[in-house]
Amino acid sequence: MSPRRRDDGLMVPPVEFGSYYGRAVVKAPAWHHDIAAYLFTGGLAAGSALLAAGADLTGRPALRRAGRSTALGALLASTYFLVNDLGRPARFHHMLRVAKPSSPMSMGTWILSGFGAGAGVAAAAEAAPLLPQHGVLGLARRALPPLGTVGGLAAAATAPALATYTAVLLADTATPSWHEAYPDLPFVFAGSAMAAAGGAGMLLAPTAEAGPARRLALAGAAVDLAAARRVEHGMGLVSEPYRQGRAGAYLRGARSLTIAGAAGALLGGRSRVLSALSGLALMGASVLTRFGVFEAGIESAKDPRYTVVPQRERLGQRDGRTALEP
Amino acid sequence: MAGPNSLYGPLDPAPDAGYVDAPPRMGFFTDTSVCIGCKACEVACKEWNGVPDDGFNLLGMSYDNTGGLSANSWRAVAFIEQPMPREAAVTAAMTQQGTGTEPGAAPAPRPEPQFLGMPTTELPGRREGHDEPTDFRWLMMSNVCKHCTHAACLDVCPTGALLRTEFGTVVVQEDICNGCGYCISACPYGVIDQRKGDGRAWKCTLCYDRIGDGLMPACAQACPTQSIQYGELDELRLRAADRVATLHERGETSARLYGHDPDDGVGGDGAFFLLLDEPEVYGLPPDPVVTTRDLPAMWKRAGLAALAMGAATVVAFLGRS
Amino acid sequence: MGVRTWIEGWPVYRQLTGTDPLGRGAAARSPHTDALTPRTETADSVARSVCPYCAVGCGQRVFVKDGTVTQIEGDPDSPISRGRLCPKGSASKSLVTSDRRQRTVLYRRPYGPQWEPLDLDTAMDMIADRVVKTRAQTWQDRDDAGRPLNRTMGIASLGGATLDNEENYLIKKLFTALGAIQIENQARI
Amino acid sequence: MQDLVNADCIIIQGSNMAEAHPVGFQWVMEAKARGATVIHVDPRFTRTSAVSDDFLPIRAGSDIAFLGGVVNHILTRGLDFREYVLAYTNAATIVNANFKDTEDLDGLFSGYDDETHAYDTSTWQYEGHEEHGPGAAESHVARETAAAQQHESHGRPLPTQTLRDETLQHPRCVYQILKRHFARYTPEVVERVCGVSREDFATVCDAWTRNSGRDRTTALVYSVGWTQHSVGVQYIRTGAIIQLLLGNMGRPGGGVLALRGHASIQGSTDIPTLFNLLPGYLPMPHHEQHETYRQWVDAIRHPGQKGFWADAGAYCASLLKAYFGENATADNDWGYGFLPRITGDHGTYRTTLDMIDGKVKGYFLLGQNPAIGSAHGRAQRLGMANLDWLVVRDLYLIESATFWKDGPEVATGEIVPEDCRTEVFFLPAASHVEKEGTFTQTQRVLQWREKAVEPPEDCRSELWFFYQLGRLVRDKLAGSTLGRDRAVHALAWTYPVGGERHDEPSAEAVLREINGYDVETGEALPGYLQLKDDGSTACGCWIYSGVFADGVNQAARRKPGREQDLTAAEWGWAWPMNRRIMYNRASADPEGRPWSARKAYVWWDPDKGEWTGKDIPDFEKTKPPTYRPPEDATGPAALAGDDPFIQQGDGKGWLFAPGGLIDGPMPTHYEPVESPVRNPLYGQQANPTRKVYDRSDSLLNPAPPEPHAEVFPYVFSTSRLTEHHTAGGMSRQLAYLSELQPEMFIEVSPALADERGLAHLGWAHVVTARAAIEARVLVTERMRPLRVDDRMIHQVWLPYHFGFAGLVTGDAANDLIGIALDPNVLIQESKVGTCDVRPGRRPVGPALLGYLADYRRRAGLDNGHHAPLRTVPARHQGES
Repeated sequence: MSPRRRDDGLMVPPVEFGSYYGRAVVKAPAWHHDIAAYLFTGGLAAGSALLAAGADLTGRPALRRAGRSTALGALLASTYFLVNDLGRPARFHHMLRVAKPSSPMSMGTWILSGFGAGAGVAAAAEAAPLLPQHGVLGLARRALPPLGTVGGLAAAATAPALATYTAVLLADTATPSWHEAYPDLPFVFAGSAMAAAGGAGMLLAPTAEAGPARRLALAGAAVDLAAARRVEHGMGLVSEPYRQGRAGAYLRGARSLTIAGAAGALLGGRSRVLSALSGLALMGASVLTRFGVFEAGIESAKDPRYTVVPQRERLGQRDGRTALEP
Repeated sequence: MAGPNSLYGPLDPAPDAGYVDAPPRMGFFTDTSVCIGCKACEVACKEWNGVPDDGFNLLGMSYDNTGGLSANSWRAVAFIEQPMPREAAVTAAMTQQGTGTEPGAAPAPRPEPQFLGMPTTELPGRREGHDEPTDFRWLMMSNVCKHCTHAACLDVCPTGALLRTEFGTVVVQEDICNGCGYCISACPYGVIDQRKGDGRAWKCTLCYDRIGDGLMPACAQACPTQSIQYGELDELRLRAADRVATLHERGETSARLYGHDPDDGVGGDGAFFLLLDEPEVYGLPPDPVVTTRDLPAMWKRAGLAALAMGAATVVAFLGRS
Repeated sequence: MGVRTWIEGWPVYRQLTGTDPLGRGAAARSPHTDALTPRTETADSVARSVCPYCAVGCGQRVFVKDGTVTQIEGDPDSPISRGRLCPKGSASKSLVTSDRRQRTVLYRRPYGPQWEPLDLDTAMDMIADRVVKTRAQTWQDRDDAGRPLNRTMGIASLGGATLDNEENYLIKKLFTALGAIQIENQARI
Repeated sequence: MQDLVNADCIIIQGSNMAEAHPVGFQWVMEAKARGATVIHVDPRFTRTSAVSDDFLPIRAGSDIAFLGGVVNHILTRGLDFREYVLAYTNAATIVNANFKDTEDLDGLFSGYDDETHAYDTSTWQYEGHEEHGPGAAESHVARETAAAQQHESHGRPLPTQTLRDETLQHPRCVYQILKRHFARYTPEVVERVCGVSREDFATVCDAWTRNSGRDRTTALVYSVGWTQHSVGVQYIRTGAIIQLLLGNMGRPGGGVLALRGHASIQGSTDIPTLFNLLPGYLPMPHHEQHETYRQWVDAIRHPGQKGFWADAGAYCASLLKAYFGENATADNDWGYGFLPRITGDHGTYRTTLDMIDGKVKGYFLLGQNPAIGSAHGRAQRLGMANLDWLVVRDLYLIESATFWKDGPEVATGEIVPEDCRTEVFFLPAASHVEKEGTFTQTQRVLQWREKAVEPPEDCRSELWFFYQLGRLVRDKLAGSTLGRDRAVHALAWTYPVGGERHDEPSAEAVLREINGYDVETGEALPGYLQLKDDGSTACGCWIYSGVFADGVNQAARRKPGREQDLTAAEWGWAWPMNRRIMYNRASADPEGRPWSARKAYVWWDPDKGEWTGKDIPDFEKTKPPTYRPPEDATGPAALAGDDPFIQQGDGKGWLFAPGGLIDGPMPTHYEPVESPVRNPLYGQQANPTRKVYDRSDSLLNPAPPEPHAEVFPYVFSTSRLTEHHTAGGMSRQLAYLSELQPEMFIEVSPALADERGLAHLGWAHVVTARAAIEARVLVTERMRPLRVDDRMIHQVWLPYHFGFAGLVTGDAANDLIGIALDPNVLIQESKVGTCDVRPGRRPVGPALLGYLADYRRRAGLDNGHHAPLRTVPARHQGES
């Protein structure tokens, strides 16, 4: 009965490595799914702001309106998720106590604040037509559109940073499968953001104006698929969590939806319905990608193998020993 | 004043954190070769810092019923029963009670809660004659926050709640922490932890209030055998080197230092150890590296991705329709 | 507070103007942190005591603030313990201040289903009555051979070994005068 | 304690010092750091073993065989410290011609009486002292009254002159007798009896002897792992014999260090709350032996004997003066007539059984928890459930206060609250920081505690409780003219009171009375040498006299250790006369010179003409080494200048004890009362003079040659964890300690886990004739089966801290333990017993009673059968 005996083979655990009663070495992230959701909404906001700005400059009012409102909605959702995930939500404003370049979250807070201001003004400008012709509000009615353009451009300027800093946010941890993925994660997130925003555009804007949205979505899908593949297969042991369990399922689902959505964007551009469906698929794909990456990281932190084995190998190479020689 | 080594490499952290004429860096040297596993450190710490209990769970990990460092255990004594050196300890029960982030989860559940704590070829009952006493070891180690030279928890904290003190130690400012949880996933040792119900992050402060008043940290003051030694880090490093030499002379060749080297992945620990086996056997990472070492590279990659995104957008608007 | 002090209290401002641009130390300190002082420093009084657990006799320092014990730690002056304590000794403050500690008299009447509160003086008087009564009932004056016994076999006592010498002295002195001889102690166990 | 750093080798046996005395253990670790060898001998691998140089697993209850082997190793190789042995021990003394050894009588010494199961010790005496040996009847009384405890401060009385053969060749000299007695304890025998390999054993013998002599010393450390046995006193005797033979007694880094387990357990015997003793180890008067004052005093001082014990008259008179003040006069023999008399065994276990029989009406529990902390817990609880009234004074609601509503017997239906008569008073006690007073720690050092705060609400000190109780009782009896109340009236019971409530008696005043004072002037006495037998001095405890010298509370001295040498003579106060190492005259050679520079401690300074050194000399300061007493001298004057053991009747260290011990002049291996094996050495299985209570509610598991021993095939032992204290009253109530060891568990070897199908962290239950308790299983290699007589003996271990009240709870290990006592001190054998171990949880409720009844039936105990004390040739030779 005793796994202590060598003869019954149980003596040796699956991968031979030392651990303390199999307990994790690093702590699994304490973050809840708010953060996974934020990864999506943040990306969506960023991409949409870019679309809106482009539409503004190229005279696509419907696409601009869709972009600006999506950006605002996603921004508000993001803020909610971020505050809700705090252990002490009432102290949200402490985020603005310091500005730490060494903290992606601190940088992100400032980026999000800047982006929020611009996106807010831009979205407000969409309300101009509703204002009266004359009087003080009349002035506002005439002043808002140009202000909106300025705000929109400001938001667009910070948007790429907003879409990609979240990759650094995850990578700048001791969570093995996140940290090791730092070279590719930003591209996964950028691609996912473009695809999602493009999808939103396809969903909300008339097909006549949605061309840029379709092209953005296609570009995003391509980048996303390419980068995700490197993350799921290119990092040896620590890629494993991206292929296993719930994380693996999410990411496989994401891939299928991305491909489907991209196909739709490529071929179904003329059809309002197909465009809408493809848009939804791409947004869904983006959601799944973010949750998949999030889950994979947590799993990698829970099992000491992903922490100990790579470090052993590193040591092994350094002192010219084989990694697992005890 | 911040310098080239602010994120990685040898560094005296207090001046780097803006302390003009800072006092000498203080730290712990935990010599596990004289630890008797009494856990006075755990209790003395809790009495002084008013840390809540960590739940009443028999873990079956030898005499370790704490299960590792957590928001409610700032010192935790590890127990490893070994028939001989360098046999890995595997599997154990998990704490059933939520008292902060789980100190760690067991791997794939095994058929029965069988003890693999001390693998051996034969059961003693079946052994012929008698085993040499030296065949069997019972290792004990009082684990604690490492107060890294390059502290990831401190680097990533977005509120400034985590603080480098003038003594070079790292503390959480409880009036500032808003429980964002970033520090928890950043720590390469799995030390700092979020307290359930409270929401904030907690860990060893090296008794900042006491040492500021010239007192010893509670755990070091209590430690009956001076397994936990407190003092100026430079002096402790010399003492530790001597101790290893002595042990090697006496044939205790498995003795080695952990976290003492300013050139290691975290720039050296403010709390370092003398171990009698590989670090992972005690639940320590064999070669920890502060995550922020790669931060510049990360920002670079993120920048590239951002540019790509901008470019893609422009391209998307070039075409007609 | 004025805008100026508010601005200067803002860590970001201190980062930009001070010695800690990365905001990891000097710039990020909070008022609470600057005000930290150990309880040992603010205590009203310190009593020099001895650990109540095992027989090593480790020295303890008992810090008191506003009439309550705020900290108990090893006494570095003790040549026996040199300021160190085991987990039990380190838990002495909990032992003394725990809210699980019973601080009032409880009484269980014969055949009673539960505890009842009782006033201390009444309890003492009742106990004295029972001592007198039991002693009278069970008194043995002489043995069969007429040799003096002067005792009662109706009253017994078992003491812990955490009693002070002075306490043991009075216990033995009183019981001896009362003729109670089954007076025992953990020392037998 | 600190002196351990002077040791070159430290042998720890019968003690888990690192876990039970962690802070004291710092001195062992420091000695080790300085190069000393540390060896741990114990049934299981503990936290002490973990940091020792060598660990030897030994079968519980076989220590005398092990130590006897060491004695044999020393004597057969002549490795003893001859000069020391000749001068300072009774090795050369000639013993009575009729003395017969266990080697001759198959496990019995000469003089065994089958009626009383006690020895007539006249044949054990030195040549020419025959008339001094107590007869069997007297020895019987001595056992009943645990008389050996009187000798804690000194050996048994004995005449001055003895016949000696300085060549040690005389066949009847102690040295030769000892050599013959231990000759059979060969390494092979040690291996057979203890399960210790010859190689391991050799390392210990070698380390011990190599590190003893002029230049080196070895310290021996033990705790209740030795005392709690039916042969406990002889365990310690064997250790003492080795330390005498190797010349380690009375020297720095040497000696036998008894680690006691409670803050003032030493004080509790010095100033006893024990039935058979009065303060300072004066015997409680016995109705036959001490009918008159003169008989009492003479029985102690033994007219014409050597040493300071000869002044007993002064100690006795002064104690009675302290008790009865001016009512103690020469005419009434200082009130000796007031004292109650003992008639036999009134020990705590006897008293418990008397409670069950309804003989005891009222019971005081003062910071003690017998429901969990005493052997045979069920008997304890059933006894308390049969009282008229019970007073429990403690900090927390312990099991002994709540047994009537949530004890195990309530579950089994043996105690029904509605039918339980016992009236219970729970009075909250003051904690150690809420009162002032002295503890006496394990090295006889008294340390004064200052009061930090007033006790809260109803909490009070014992000092308060007994002072006030005394006042109330005296008031209630004030009018009485009955003879029995004279002592109460006569009692000197006035003490100054203070504290916030103005009703707390002054502990300093009591300590002053303990120290003693001049009745005329009221001046505090400087020491016991000043005590008089004419009523001019009063002294509450003669050995503590000097603690208040010069009217100063010496126990309150706190000169920091770093400002003193290692002896730290100015920290607290040690009895006697602040001596830190007893018999330290032995640290110098007969001529008074240090044995070696390295081990210099106390020596004779010819120029000053006095003894001097690092400690207070435990010798008359100005008596030169050359002093030889005149023929007719008695008392201190009869001590020669080279008689270091000044409290011994002959001034020598006893390798052979002609008296004072009930079970023999030399240690002999007897099996524990409950043992799975037949005594491999003698026909006599267990201690033939042990104390047991032959009744059906105090059963003991059968041991060979009795049949059915196989029903309880395993050996169990119980002891402490660092994280808890005794019965848990001071630890299981605290979260910070409870979380560290949160559940009752049992440690078993992987082999036994296999054999019984026990799973790590699963449940198991342990069964004895008394009880069945359950615990979680810890499978660990720290438990090792041992091969004894080619048979595998499995040992299991349990902590005894758990009970049914507190933050964490569990079954009580003490419920398993039977009542079998050491004859010398009536301490129970709780360190070893036999049991059965089964997987799963125990039955609950009434089913448990049936389960136990079945075990008793199978063990042949259902008729209340007890094994005869003297082993009869077995009818059934059934056992393997």
